[in-house]
This record gives sequence, structure tokens and C-alpha cells, in this order.
Amino acid sequence: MKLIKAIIKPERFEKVKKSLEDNNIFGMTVTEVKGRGDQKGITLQYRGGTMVVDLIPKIEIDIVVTDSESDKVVNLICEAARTGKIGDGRIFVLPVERSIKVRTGEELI
Amino acid sequence: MKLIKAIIKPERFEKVKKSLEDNNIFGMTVTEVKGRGDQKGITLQYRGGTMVVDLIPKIEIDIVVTDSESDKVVNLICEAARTGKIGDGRIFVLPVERSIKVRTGEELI
Amino acid sequence: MKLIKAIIKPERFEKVKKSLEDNNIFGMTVTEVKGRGDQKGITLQYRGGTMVVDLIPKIEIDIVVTDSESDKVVNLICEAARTGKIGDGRIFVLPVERSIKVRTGEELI
Amino acid sequence: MVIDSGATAWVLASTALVMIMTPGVGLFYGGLVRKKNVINMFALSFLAFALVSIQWVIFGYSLAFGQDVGGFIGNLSNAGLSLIGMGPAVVAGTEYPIPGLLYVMFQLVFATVALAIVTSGLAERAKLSGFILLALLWTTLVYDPLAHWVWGGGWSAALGSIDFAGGTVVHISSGFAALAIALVIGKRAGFGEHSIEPGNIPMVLLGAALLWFGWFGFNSGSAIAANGLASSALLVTNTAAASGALVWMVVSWMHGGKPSSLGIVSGAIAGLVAITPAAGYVTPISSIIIGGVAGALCYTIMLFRIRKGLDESLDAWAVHGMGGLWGAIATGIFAYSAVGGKDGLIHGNVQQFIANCAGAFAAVIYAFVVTLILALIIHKTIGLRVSEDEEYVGLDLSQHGERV
Amino acid sequence: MVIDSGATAWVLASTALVMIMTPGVGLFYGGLVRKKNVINMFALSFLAFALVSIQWVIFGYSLAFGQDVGGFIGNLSNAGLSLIGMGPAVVAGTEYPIPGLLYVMFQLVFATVALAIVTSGLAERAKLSGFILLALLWTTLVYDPLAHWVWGGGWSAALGSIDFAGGTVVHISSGFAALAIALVIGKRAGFGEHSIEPGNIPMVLLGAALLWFGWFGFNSGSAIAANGLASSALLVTNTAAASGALVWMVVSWMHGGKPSSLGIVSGAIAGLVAITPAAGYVTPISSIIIGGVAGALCYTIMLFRIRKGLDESLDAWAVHGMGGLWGAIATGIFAYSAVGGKDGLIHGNVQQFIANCAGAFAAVIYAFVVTLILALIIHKTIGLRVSEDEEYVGLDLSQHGERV
Amino acid sequence: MVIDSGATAWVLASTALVMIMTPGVGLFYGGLVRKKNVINMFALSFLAFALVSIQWVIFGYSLAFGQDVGGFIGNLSNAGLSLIGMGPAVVAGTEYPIPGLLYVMFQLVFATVALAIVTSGLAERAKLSGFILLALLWTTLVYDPLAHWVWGGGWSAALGSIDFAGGTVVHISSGFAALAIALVIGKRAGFGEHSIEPGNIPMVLLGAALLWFGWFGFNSGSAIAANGLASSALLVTNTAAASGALVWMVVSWMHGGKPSSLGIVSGAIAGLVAITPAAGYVTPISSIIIGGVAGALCYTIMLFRIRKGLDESLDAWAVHGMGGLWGAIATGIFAYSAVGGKDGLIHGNVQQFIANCAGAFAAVIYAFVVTLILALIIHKTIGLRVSEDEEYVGLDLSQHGERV
Ligand SMILES: Nc1ncnc2c1ncn2[C@@H]1O[C@H](COP(=O)(O)OP(=O)(O)O)[C@@H](O)[C@H]1O
Ligand SMILES: Nc1ncnc2c1ncn2[C@@H]1O[C@H](COP(=O)(O)OP(=O)(O)O)[C@@H](O)[C@H]1O
Ligand SMILES: Nc1ncnc2c1ncn2[C@@H]1O[C@H](COP(=O)(O)OP(=O)(O)O)[C@@H](O)[C@H]1O
Repeated sequence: MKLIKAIIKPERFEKVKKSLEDNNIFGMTVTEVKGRGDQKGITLQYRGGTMVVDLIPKIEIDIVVTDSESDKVVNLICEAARTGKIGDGRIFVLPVERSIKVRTGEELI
Repeated sequence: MKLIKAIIKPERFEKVKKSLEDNNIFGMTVTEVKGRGDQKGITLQYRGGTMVVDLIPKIEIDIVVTDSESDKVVNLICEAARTGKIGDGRIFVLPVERSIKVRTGEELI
Repeated sequence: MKLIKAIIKPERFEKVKKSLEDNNIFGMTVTEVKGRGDQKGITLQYRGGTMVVDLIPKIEIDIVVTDSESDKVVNLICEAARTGKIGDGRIFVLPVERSIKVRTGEELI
Repeated sequence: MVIDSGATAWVLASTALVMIMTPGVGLFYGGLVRKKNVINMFALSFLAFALVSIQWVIFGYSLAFGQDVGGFIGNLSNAGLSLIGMGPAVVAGTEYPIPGLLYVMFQLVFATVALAIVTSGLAERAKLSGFILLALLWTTLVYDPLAHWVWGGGWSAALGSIDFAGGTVVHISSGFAALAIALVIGKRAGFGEHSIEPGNIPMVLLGAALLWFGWFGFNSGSAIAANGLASSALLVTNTAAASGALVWMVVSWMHGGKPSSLGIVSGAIAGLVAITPAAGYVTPISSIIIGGVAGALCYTIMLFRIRKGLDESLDAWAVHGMGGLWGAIATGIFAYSAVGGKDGLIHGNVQQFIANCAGAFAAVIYAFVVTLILALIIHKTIGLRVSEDEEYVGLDLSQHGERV
Repeated sequence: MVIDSGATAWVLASTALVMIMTPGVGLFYGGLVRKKNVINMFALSFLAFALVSIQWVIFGYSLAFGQDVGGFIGNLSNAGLSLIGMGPAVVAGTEYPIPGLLYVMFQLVFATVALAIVTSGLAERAKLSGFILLALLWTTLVYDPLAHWVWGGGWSAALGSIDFAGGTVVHISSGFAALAIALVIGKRAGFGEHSIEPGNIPMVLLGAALLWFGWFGFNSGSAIAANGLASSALLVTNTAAASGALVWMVVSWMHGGKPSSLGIVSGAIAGLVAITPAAGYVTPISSIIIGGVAGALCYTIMLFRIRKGLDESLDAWAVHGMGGLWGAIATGIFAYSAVGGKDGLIHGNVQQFIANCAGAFAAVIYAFVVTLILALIIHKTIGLRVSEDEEYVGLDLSQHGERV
Repeated sequence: MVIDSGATAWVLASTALVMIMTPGVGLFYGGLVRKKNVINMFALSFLAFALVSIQWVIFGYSLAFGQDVGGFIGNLSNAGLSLIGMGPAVVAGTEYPIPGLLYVMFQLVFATVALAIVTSGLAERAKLSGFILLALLWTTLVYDPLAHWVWGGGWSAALGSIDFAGGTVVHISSGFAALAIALVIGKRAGFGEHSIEPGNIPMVLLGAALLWFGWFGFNSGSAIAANGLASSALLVTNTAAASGALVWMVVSWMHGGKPSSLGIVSGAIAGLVAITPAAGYVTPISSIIIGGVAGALCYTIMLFRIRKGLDESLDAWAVHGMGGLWGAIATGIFAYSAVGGKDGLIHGNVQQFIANCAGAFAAVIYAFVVTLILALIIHKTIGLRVSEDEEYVGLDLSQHGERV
């Protein structure tokens, strides 16, 4: 199984969720985070100089899926989250060894 | 080492913590998250139609343990968090390669 | 690639960020978490008895780096975050299989 | 009697002060519930305010202050505020130096806050439609008659029972109503199983501040004058609040706990409730005692309630109901004729003590029983409680489609 | 006429009540925007308050209430408050039983809140320096003349148009100004593409509570007396608010949605706006109608605005502008001579109806057109809107260097 | 002199307005500290209110306003408010048109807010038990004598020094007390090492709004009348606040920073502080200067404090202490007999200037030294500061067992 960790723009969250739903992906865990990428944030000009706003609010979506679904989910998120502007986000895929449903105790695979 | 990522109901958090303490598991990192499982959230009826509340507040507990403790911890959480109703949560186990204590810089294994 | 998950004291966050910047590490995702380590939190005395404050606010920094940078980043964080007092934090390193840039869809390696 | 512009100015200002108490209750209660129910709790207070504002003008005022029918209720002679004008208010035979319409409006804001307090018993589980129906019935069948008994020329006043600013009318009625409702609709899911913590304590403190502030108008404005009596009422009101706050803090501190901010403000409210009926009748030193006892008493009763597993969730009963009961009795004990023309027990007037107890206990029974019946009927018909799922998700989302 | 201390006391208190409305708008608007703009939205209200407070003393009061120049504006005879003192206020030939300086100060807080309402049209995208310039020009060139027309001896009053507490002067002016500005500076980034949700609803509710509270001073204080008229104004103000709240709630509920708390308080504000010009002229029963219609009307107009993709972001236009317009017309319809000496349409006085419509529509056009021109000029020169990046990051950080 | 109901109405209302300033300070300070100390900071204000409310009634009022003992303090002739009644207040030989008990109560709310301001010096590190002891001693040994000097018939008034609404009594005393305490207990852990950011800026803004609002009662109510003087005081109060807000904003903006919302409201408070002693003596134009200078001055002093690594954490010293000092001097400079019967320096009365400086500097020294001694004694005995662990965990949890 894989853990897909997608960090996206908050304003694209609804669209990403919708796109996943349409493809029957429901399970997800969502966290409010802040982040910056390689462009080091946004630089604002003002009278007294410049100011770098480096930690911009983002939404992190964690989704655990079977290995076979992994690529599809990554692509879905990528497409729905893309605005083409900087700060669009990143997706990381991590290996998951076990996944257990608490209610039943059953091991998912 | 393993990272145990447990997403549980907030109202069960105290019980889970207690159960881990009783078994000498103290270290943990806790995050407030929202999530939904395969049942797609909770559907409410009202005059004007229905409404799906899909992202329900949950508590995510991250615990890094040695490989040998991993199964015990998973079971402890599972038992303490279980209410038998939907939304009880999920536990994921991920491999951890290194674990470092910042204060001392020592590598834990 | 590696995911470096560092859980540090909030008051050291600026210093850690600065140190990473100075070493050209910019990308990061930051979450507000609470946690406790093996000392089980902080014990306070008061008239009526004692009180254990077990979940102390921390900052979690997630950084995905190439395998080769991993050790450097761990060391940088370790040094900048260290106060020498308990509660300094932990760093975990997890394997990452894929890393995708949403804006371009490109796979980073 | 002619209209006195100073008295009118103060009652106008007092009306504004009492008005802010209803959102004050909304903040106080809103901060005490979990995050998922904050908006709902606050909105219920707004709704209470709006509903009573209309009901009062159309017939509520008339039921309370219209021509007496058997000592029990007013008739509809003043429905739609007919016969009420800009000339001096005449109420139950007494003339006041303020316009009649202002008296109506000043009394209106009392009726609204009483209903807002009642929402404690429904906290985190009120079904909106059921609440609206209950609200209208409660204010009509419980609040209006009680106001009539005490202030509108009803039997309680005839008996000699005194209630300066509404300890019985507002606080006993709402506190015991909250208890009755809580018994009918049952505990919140999870109550007693896992801890249910207040979602926003600073909001509670702000609510308490607005309540304390507004209470100056509540008690001092009830003099319906800008004079020495109004001033005395203001002073004792504040002293009782302070005393209640300090005593609750100290008692809970000595009881092995920490002196919580919620304890401080709960004690202040307890003191304010207890001094309400007494505000125009007692000395500053008596007010320290009245407030202090209220602090200790309401704290004890709150612990009792929790021990009994009773989910009258935000303690309207412990603080307003029992605090109001103590206040009514205390008025019978501490009243001093040099202040407000009436002597109580400690000045040798047993009669006053008995009259006040009679008035208060009658109100307790009336408010509790009638509310119980109303709540039962609504609960069994259109429902007074949300579904399990709605409760779990939280009322903000399920009732209002909003979230904090 | 001599100074009446009761009247003075009430207008002093009313000034404080109206003062709190400006931060009330700050809270209301601050809670409606996204988290990244809360501080800015609140700060704009403070800034509006401070700017107008100085402008008013130096020349604003004189423009509004100085010697009439052609029915359009006052001259600078009272600049720096010269000739205004502690003796009774004389305004446009009428003498009042309160000190002249108090009249100045009471009017000042009206001018500030009007400007605060205008910030709706700039929400989440206002450039601070541009706003400051616009604020000074707007209050000088739009608000001051309008106040003069209606209260300062200008043409509108001469025509016979009546506006008790500023429905036209404060609400039509600010509401239509907000619309004009929004049209000039354009939509917020992302508006219509993804949902823009209110960041802090309890803050909105608190703001609404303070507005309702302050409005008691706004309308009742406008009697410039502590008497029956002030009392009547207070009562109808409250009733209209309640009616607006309930109607908006019910209409939106039946419309298939949930009865949101934002709907309840928006309805209350709509009712308050609509009753403002009428407060001293109508009966309680009329106020229920006026407020209720306002609730339904403003809700409908808000939906219309959203449907049209118009980003007058916080609905100053729908609620204050259109609610104020309805209020002005309603005053012409429902005025009753037994209350305030004027009859309206339903009492057979077509003249009043026409005069009020004329006054209101003239204000609509004046406020809209002049604001449009001012906004355009500033927008094209120093700029009235932040850069795309600043907007994305949020105004709290980009304009103030602060964050929630 | 007989009681005037209008004056009484305004002082009653003003008492309520000043009362809300104490929770206003609680919100202001609560929002400025880190999240882990918000509740504590707010609770300290409540506690200050409750403690002084009781102390004042029992003996505090008597110490301040009882029969003069050597120009320094009052005796216990009015302990327990004996001899104070519903008849006209007589204070230091002057009779007022309001009831004696109301004068007591109006003065009470001044004493409470002074203590609340002092908590700035203890922010984020106050040990609750130590604070309670300090509070009682400070209000008794610092505030009460100072109030006596200026208003109770003490030496400062005899000298001719004037302080309309408490610039010296309330602001100098509390500001310099905060400084003394901060010096005794030392910096917060981490101060100067890592940034300590305000936890809730909207809460600060709300607190500032309530302070501004309440200050209308503070300054205007101090006329103890509803007349031209009260009106003039109200107007200059507002103007000075606005001027302070704008000047602080502009100065900090030009200084290369961003115009923060905290700067705007801090400037407003600075202006309000500075106008306090002058409110009944100066013209509107002077008030613009007084407030503006306060804005620039207090900003500069705040920067100085930070540069010196001095952790008087929430700037009571910079804003209240130094702002109050400037206000006292400014009163000596700008007083104009046409307003309040006294001329200052610019009207050729050097005497007034000297008297005011003398009164102010004596208060500075007295408040600083006595507070220093009190703080030292408590700090060395039962302790005035929490343990390192408690501070790290935060006072909400460690002192109250609560969390936001
Ligand atoms: N190396 C990294 N490690 C962890 N998180 C990262 C990393 N790089 C980016 N992120 C996260 O992704 C978010 C978006 O990244 P960004 O670089 O702005 O997108 P893009 O490169 O497409 O413009 C950041 O705000 C941060 O939360
Ligand atoms: N596939 C998934 N990926 C990530 N998180 C998940 C996934 N499935 C469930 N979760 C998390 O677990 C929580 C509980 O899951 P749920 O399916 O409701 O439990 P159950 O299946 O036992 O009823 C969700 O709210 C979500 O946070
Ligand atoms: N076993 C663990 N699993 C997950 N998180 C942990 C674990 N141990 C510690 N942490 C996280 O690290 C933080 C600091 O740990 P702590 O033990 O206090 O540091 P130290 O051991 O250096 O004193 C904790 O608050 C918690 O968030």
C-alpha cells in the first residue's frame, strides 16, 4: 500500500475532492499546514523595503491506497490541483506496510 | 522502526492515551485532522433535502516504535479506540529508517 | 528520497528555518502539533497535588530531500533546534518513493 | 406624575444595557460548548431575542401587565400595545416618571434574557424547530404569568413578596425551566463517558463581562428612576458579583482544584443572580454576604448536579435557578427599610421572609411543572432534540449549515 | 431653550452607543472575510473612525451643519468648531435642549459608521493608502453634503422629505458607495471560482450584537431628548430588527436552505436599517412590517447580487443601500402623525411619500455617481487595490505585517 | 445642592461604561500574550475587578475620600461606606448633584481599571497567589493615597494641580507600577532570544474598542454632570484618541515598518490616556495636539523600552505611565479658562504648569517606589512569579487548569 501525501492550494481542495469522489476514492485525512517550496515564498514590495512571506497556508491530503491505485490517484490530484502558477504544491508517495480498520480490526491489503 | 499513524475519534483519545501509558508507551505526536472513510461521511436529512458532512474531525496520533513493539501498539490502539460504530478510524504502519533525539543527537534504534 | 519529519520546540522554529535557508534548503511543510516524549510531559506542583501536562505544543517540519542531502539536513535541524533541555524533540527519517511537482507534473528525483 | 427626563434617560440606557445581556448569554454559553456547537448556542440567544421581541409587542406585554385576571395573568387589553403611549407609564396602579412605551421596552429585554438562559438545558442537542415552538410557549405560559404575579398586580405581590429586579421572574423561572427541559430530553451523547470540554473560554469570559455590565442596567434600572435607590442598587449589585466571584474561586481552590477562570465568572454570575431580587432593599455589607453565599452555594450545587449525572448542561439551574431561590430568600432575610422601605428577617420582619419564600417556591413549582409539560409535549410530537447523527456532527453544521 | 440634563444624559449615552457601532461593523465585516484578512477588515473600521473624527472637527461638521450654501452644503463658518459651545445647540434654525458640542459629537459618530459600512465594497483587496484618501474624500464630498441636505438645512428637508435617524444619510449613502467602489475595483481573485467562506462566524454574531445594541442610541438618541418619542423610537427599532431577523431566517429556510445564523443577523441589520428613517414616525405594528419586508427584500437582493456575479463583498449595498431605500420609502408610507407629527401614504398624505422618494432617489444617485468618480480617480492614480500577490497572501500580512 | 436626575443618569451610565474598561483591558492584554496565557491575562483583570470592588467598599473608598489626614490619606470615617447615603455626594467639601453612593461606585470602577492596567508588568509570568496579595496592597497603599492627594482633599489638589479624570491617579500610577514590578520579577523566559508574538490580534482590537467606548464615561462622566462640560470632555476625548491613532500609525509607517493595527489602537489608547487629565480643561484643537504628541511619544518610548531589553511586557509604562505624564504636563500647558475655569502655560499661567508638573512627578516617584518595595517584599516571600516549568507550559494550564 502507499501513502499519498499531497500538499495543495486550499482553494483547489474542493476540486480535488470532487475529482477523487468521481473516481470512487473516498478515504482521506486532511490537515491544515503551511509550507513553502523552492521559490522561497512570495516577495512583497512596500515603501520601507521588501518582505518575504514564506509560509503560505496549504492543505495536506493523506490518502492510503493499494499499490495499483497509487498512480491513478497521483494523477487525479495533480490534474485537479494544477493552476499553473507557483505554489501549486507537491505530492509525495511513501510505502505503507500495514493498514488496519479500527472498527473491525481487519487488516486491509 | 515503525511509524504508527492512528486516526481515531477525538472522544476516544483519552482512552487510547491511557491504554498506551499503562503499557509504558509515552512518546507520541498528536495532530488535529479531518477525515472521511469509505462510507463517505455522514448523511443528514432536512426539509430542503440531504446534506453530506464528509470531513469529520479526528485525532491523528503518530508513534514511532521499534519493530518489535509495533504490533502491540497497533492492537492497544485498536482496542481502546473501537466503539463499533462507523468512523472508528484507521491505523497505518510505515517504515522508519532513522530516529534521532534532538537533545542529545543520539540515534535511537 | 527521504521524508525528514522533525518535531521541535516552537521557539526554535525560526532558528531552524534560518539555518536551513543558509544551506539552501527551502522546501518544507509545517504543522502545529502537540506531543510528549519519554519523560511523559512536565509535572507541576500545586497546593492540591501535582498535575502532569503531557501534551506540549510542538512544530512539526516535514522536508523531503534527496537521499544524499538527508544526513546534512538532519544534522542542521538537530543543531539549530537543540537547547539541551528536555522536550527538544525528535527527528524521524522515512523513505519516499515518489515526489511530484503539481504545477508541472514532473517527477523529482 | 410627570415624565422625568433624567429617569427616562437612565431607563433608556438601562434598556440598552439589559439588551446586551442576551448576546452576553450567547457568548457565555457559546464558549462553554464544544467547537461544533458554538454558533448554534450563540444563535439560540439571538433567536430568543427576536422571538420574544415580537411576542411581547403583540400580546406578551399584555399578558404580563394587562388588566389582572384572577391574580394569575393579565388580559389582552394592551395587546398590540394598545392604550400604551408616550405619557407616563401606569403599571398595576402605580405611576412611573417614564413613558409607557419605555416601560414596555425595558420589560421586553428582561423577557428575552430569561428565555436565553433557558437554552442551557438544550445545549448541544436542541432541534431548531422544536426550540422555536418551545420558546414561544414558554415565554407565553411561564414567563408572562410569573411576571404578572410579581410585577403586574398578581397574587404574589398582593401577598407582600418582593422581587426588585426579577430574581424570581427571570432567574428562578429560567433556571428551573432549564432543569425540566434537560430531564425531558436527556443527556448529551457521551456525557459522563468522556470529557466534554468548553470550546472557547475567552468567549465565556467576554460573555460574563457583558453580563456583569448589562446587569448594572438590569438591577439599577429597575428603580425606574435616576436617584439614590438606583445608585444603591448599582453598588450592591457590583459588590455581590465581586463577592460571588471571589468566594467561588476560593472554595474551589481549597477544594483541591485550581482557581479556574470559569469559576471566577460563574461565581460572579451567581452573585449577580442572588442580588437581583434584593438590589433595592439591602445594604452594601449585606450584599457581600448574599453574593458570597451564592458563590459557595451554586458551586456546591453544580458539583451535586455533576455527581448525579444530570446533564443540565451549562448550569442555568445551579446558578440561575438555585441562585435565584437563594436571592429571594435572602431578600426576605436582609431587607432593610432604610434602603428600600421593607424590613426582612434580621430586622424582625418574619412576615417578609415568609412571603418571599412563598413567592419563590410557588415560582419554582410553577416554572418547573409547566415547562416539564411543555417540553414533554413538544419532545413527543415535533421533537426537541436532534438525531444522533446530527448531534455527532454538531449543531452548527446540522442546524445552520455553518461552521466556526 | 435651556439645556435639559436628562436629554443631555441620554444623548451622551447614545453617542457612546453609536460609537461602538463602528467597531461593531469591524467585527461584523472582519468575521465575514477569510482568516487572512480579518485584522485588516477590523482595522479599516478603526481607521474610518479616526479619520472622520479629525475631519469632522476641522471642517466636516461645518460642511454638514454650517450656514447653508444653496441648499447643497454648509459653509466653513463652524470650521474648527468655531462658534460651537456649551450652550444649547442650534442647528438649521432649530434649538435643542443639549449642548452644541454634544450635537457635534453625536453627529460625528454617525459620520464614522457610515464610512465603516463603505469598506464592504473594498473587502479583502483594499490598498491602505488608497483607502485613506478615498475615506477623506468620501466623507467630505459625499457624506457631508448628504447630511446637509437632510439635517443641515439643505434642499431635501426643505422639500419635506423626512429621515429620522439617517436612513438616507448613513445607509443609502454608504450602501450605494460600496456598490460603486466594488464596480470600480472589480472582483476578488477567485470570486465565483471557488467558495470564499467567512472566517469567523462568532465574531460576526458579536459584531451584530454590538450593532443592534448601538442602534438603540442611533435611533432613539436621534430624538435629541429623553422622552416619549425617544422611547417610541427605541421600541420600533427593536421590533423591526426582530422582525427582519425572523423573516430572513424563515424565507431562507423555506428557500430550501438551512436557517443560518448569518441569515438571522443579516435580517436583523436589514430591519434596523429600514426602521432608521422611520423610527420617530411609525407605530410598533408598522415597524414589524417595515422590518419584515426589509428582511425578505434584502435577502432577495443579496441572492440577485450573487447571481449577477457582483462582488460587493459584504452586502453593504443589499442590506444598507437597498434596505435604506426601502426604509425611506416606508417612512413615506407608514408615517403617522400621532407618533411624530407627520402622516404618510396610508394616512392619506401622498405628498410625504413623494418627498421621501425624491429625497431617497436623489441620495442614491448622488452617492453612487460621486463615489464612482472618486473611486475611479484614485484607482487610476495611486491605486485602490492591492497587487495580486498581496491579495493572495492576505491583507493582514501584506498591509499590516500582522497575522491572526 | 439637590440631586439632578439627568446628572445622576449620566453618571450611572458612565459607571457602566467605565466598568467595561476592566474586561476591555483583559481583552487587550489577553490578545497580546501568547495563546498559552490568554485566559490568565483576561482572568487577572476580572480578579482585579473583584478584589478592588470589595476592598473599596470596606475601606478603600474611605482611605481615598474619607476625612483628610495630613494631606496624605483619608481616615476610616467612611469605612464600610458608613455615612454615605442616597443624598447628594459631598467630597472634600464640594457637593455634587448625584447621590453619595453613586459617587462611591463611580470612583470604584476607576480604582479597578488602574489595577487591571498594572497586570501588564506581570504578563505571562504572574503567580496567582502573589498577584492577589500585591493587588490588595497596591490598591490600598498606592492607588488610594494617590486618589486622595488629587481628588480627596489631599496636598496635590491644595497645591493647585488639576487632573480632570485621573491621568495621574489612574494612568501614571498604574504605568509606573507596572514598570517597577517588571524590574523586580525580571524578563519572561526567552524574551529577547526568540520572537514572542501576540496570540490573538482581533481580541486586542476588540479590547481597544471597549476601552475607547468606556473612556467616554471615564472622561465625560468625570464632569459629574450632564452638561456642556461633560459634552466638551467627550468631544476632546474622542479627538485625542483619533489623533493618537493616526499619528502612531503614520510615524511607525514612515519609520520603515508597516502600519500595524496594533499601532493604530496603541496610538488611540495613548491619546486617550493623555487627554484624561485635560478632558475638562482644553479645546478640541488642543486635544488634537495632545493626542498626536502622545501617539508619537509613546511609540518612541516603546521602541526605547524594547531597545533596552526591558520586559514591561504590554507597555503599560510606555502608554499609560509616560502618556499619563505627558497628559499631566499638557494639561498644565493647554488648559483654557473658557473651557474649565483654569488657564495653563499657553494662556500665561505658569503657576498651573508648575503645579501640574509637581503633582505628576510626585505621583511618578511615589507609585514607582512604593510599588517597587511591595513587589520586592512579595517576590522574596511568597513569590510573584511562577516556576520556570509553569511559565513554559503557560499560565492558563498551570494557574487555572484551563486551556484556550
Ligand atoms: N521539499 C519539500 N518538502 C516538504 N514539503 C514541500 C517541499 N517542497 C514543497 N513542499 C510543500 O509543497 C507546497 C507547494 O510547493 P511549491 O514549491 O510552492 O509548489 P511549486 O514548486 O509547484 O510552485 C509548499 O508550500 C510545501 O508545503
Ligand atoms: N484510505 C484512507 N486514507 C487516509 N485516511 C483514511 C483512509 N480511510 C480512512 N481514513 C481516515 O480514517 C478516518 C476514519 O475512517 P472510517 O472509514 O470512517 O472508519 P471506519 O471505516 O472504521 O468506519 C477517516 O476520517 C480518515 O481520516
Ligand atoms: N516515540 C515517539 N513517537 C512519535 N513522536 C515522538 C516520540 N517521542 C517523541 N516524540 C515527539 O517529539 C517531541 C519531543 O520529544 P521529547 O521526548 O520531549 O524530546 P527529548 O526526548 O529530546 O526530551 C514530543 O513532544 C513528541 O511530539
